[in-house]
Amino acid sequence: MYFKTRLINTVRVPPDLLGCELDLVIKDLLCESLEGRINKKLGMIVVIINLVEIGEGKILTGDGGIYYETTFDALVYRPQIQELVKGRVVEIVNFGAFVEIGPMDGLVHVSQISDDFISYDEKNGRLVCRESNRAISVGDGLMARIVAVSLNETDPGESKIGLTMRQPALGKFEWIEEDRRRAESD
Amino acid sequence: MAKHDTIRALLKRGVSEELAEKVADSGLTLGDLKGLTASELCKKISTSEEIAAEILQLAGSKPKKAITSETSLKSKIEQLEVPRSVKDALIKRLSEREFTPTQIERILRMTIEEYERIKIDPCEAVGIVAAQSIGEPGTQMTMRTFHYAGVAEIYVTLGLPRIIEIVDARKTPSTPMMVIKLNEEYRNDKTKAHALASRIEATYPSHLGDIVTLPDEMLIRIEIDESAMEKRGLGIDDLIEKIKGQGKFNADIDLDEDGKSINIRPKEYSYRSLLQLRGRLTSTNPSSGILIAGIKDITRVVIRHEGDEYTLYTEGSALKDVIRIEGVDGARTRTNNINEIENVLGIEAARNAIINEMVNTLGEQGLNVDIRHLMLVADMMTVDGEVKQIGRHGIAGEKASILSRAAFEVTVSHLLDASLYGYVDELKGVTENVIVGQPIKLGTGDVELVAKPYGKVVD
Amino acid sequence: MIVKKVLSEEMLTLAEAKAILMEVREEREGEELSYEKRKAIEHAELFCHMDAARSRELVKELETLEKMKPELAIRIADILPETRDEVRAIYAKERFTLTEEELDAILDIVNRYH
Amino acid sequence: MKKFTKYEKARIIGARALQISMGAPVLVKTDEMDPIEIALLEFEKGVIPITVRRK
Repeated sequence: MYFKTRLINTVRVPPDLLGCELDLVIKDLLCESLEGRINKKLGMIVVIINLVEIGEGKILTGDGGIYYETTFDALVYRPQIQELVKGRVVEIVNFGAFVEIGPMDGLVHVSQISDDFISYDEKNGRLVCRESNRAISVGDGLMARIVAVSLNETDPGESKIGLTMRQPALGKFEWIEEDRRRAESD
Repeated sequence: MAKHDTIRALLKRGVSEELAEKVADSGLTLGDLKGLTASELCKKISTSEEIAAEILQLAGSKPKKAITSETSLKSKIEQLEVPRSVKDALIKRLSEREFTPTQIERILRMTIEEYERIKIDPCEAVGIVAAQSIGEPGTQMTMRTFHYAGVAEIYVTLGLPRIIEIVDARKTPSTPMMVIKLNEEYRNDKTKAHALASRIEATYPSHLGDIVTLPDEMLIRIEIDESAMEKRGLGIDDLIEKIKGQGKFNADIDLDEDGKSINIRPKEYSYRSLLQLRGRLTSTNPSSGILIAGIKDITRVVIRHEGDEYTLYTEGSALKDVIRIEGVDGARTRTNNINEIENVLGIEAARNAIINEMVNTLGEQGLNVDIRHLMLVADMMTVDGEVKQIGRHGIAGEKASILSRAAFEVTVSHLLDASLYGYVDELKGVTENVIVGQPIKLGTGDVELVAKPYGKVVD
Repeated sequence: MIVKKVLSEEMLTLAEAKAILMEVREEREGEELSYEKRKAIEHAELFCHMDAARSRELVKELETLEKMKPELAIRIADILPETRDEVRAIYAKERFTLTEEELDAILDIVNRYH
Repeated sequence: MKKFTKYEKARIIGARALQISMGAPVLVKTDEMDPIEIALLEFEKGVIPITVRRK
């Protein structure tokens, strides 16, 4: 889920940037230092929206830079357990499918795709259900629920989000559509 | 004093120095001149009539230069933000010669500027500077004690031990002494001074005669020394009464037949009590001896004739009692026992006493330490209203910071307590910041810089 | 904590987030966007077809229902459920269950915003 | 120009010299090379973008 958060952070403006427009410099520095970064409580800082207030520039002994305490708004994405999300498959591997659920990717483990047995069709890069012959491949849209979240602050790429589709109303949109049509016909 | 004012007033009105003096000597003031005629004046100060007329004419006129009147000048000086001493100097100097208002204005402005320039900047490390300024001369000090300002018999601790004594705020100095000034009545009268001295100096039986023990007759006889009694203005009956009153011996005391000695026979027939009695009679220490006259703690009084008055110097100090004695000028009497000064005259007096004692002690050794260092020490010792020791039981021990107290002394126990009770150190002082490796809050360390918006390039 | 202090936060619908992302993309078309931002924009474009204001209206209206929480209203606005199952899936974690009528009430509101 | 204590002057000129030495744009026309000299010049001109906050 996306949040708009108001944050405070101290920004160090290096001396060589002192001449230029202060708030532009600070915004760039903030973007550089925070965007893409992850924090366990906050989630992932996707983008710095705007600066709200820049405090007094403090100068410390032995450091040429100037420290500004700035208040700013940021767009933050925070995956929450049990959250229902829509996503698109970006990669199929033998142990499951990687699904893009916003700025981050989640993994639907092969055991969580559907109830019957799944096999990995390497040639066409698909995962196929044995009985229902339903398949899932890159680009498919689907609905899933987040069952596990482990954010890694040091390396955002390492963050792991577990998804499942083995619950009612979850799965590929087509599957959902088919089940609905079949339910109406009975 | 009045003559001086008249001369000055006349000078200001342009009367010549010599004439002004003549007028003043004749006892005339500016006011009288205004009422006199030239002829009367010339007779009084025996000058020609014209000169007298001229003086009168000048006396009547307003002073030549449009000098700001005395009062407004004083009030202007008073408003200045400078110490008292500077103000007094200004008033004195500015009234000596005439100045035009603009000159005065410039003088005052320059004084202020100079004062601001000289003033110590905030964040100056005055503590360490004062410590060095007192400590270093300390190493130059000779350790011996010697006469006090020329008074032959009085020995008083001087030099470094005295400084340490003052700073340690000891209850009684190792050599307490007093300088007792006398009031008008007693000041120039030798005999009265002596009488007063005897009333102050603690006298014991041994001073008034020799004490003879006669074991076979089981009694102790005091053979009175007439002149000693005479000098102290004491009668034999006073002596007997005092021995009875003070001593409280269970012995019968009576006058010998020849009326010149006193026999004391202990009731209990034992040598031990005889010996004990003898001990009490002969002792001169304040606690056990029998005080006949004078004040308990004043062991010796020396009378000196200084300048135009007699002054008493004493070994031992009892400010509270001495001041009460009739004939003593309490205002000018001093003691070197700072603790007594604190109790009797209050903390501000104690503060001044500390300063003066240190100034004198250092001065005597020819060492010149700026008084502001000593004032800082005195202030620190007396700031809380009572005289506190500088060391770890006093000021150093009171500092809130745990680290600096631990670094100062008994490190382990301080740290142990701190961890036990979970004390917090806000790292305000110097020592703790050094320990944690941060810039100390002194000098450039206490400056908080703030960035201003960037300006344009100038020529 | 990579940030000194969090003053406040407010939940956004996907549409509102998309609006912000678009704005930022225009602002910064000079430099090339970083990986996460590009993914976020693509994902938002793919799954969100409503503009921010309407989505906020929908949330407001949903919040009038009882048994509704702000968080749930926003999820519903993001997912735009069409069947009762989907609504029930959204409420899966909640303690209380919804009756048929309540489910339909939600679906009606959502349909009006399709 | 506000009156500074000698400590404030030292810190201001020092901090400014450090900034100049780390590439901060100079606010006074001079061909002086030594950062401290430049900082001193700027101080005389009163253009140093640093001031003091007194408690």
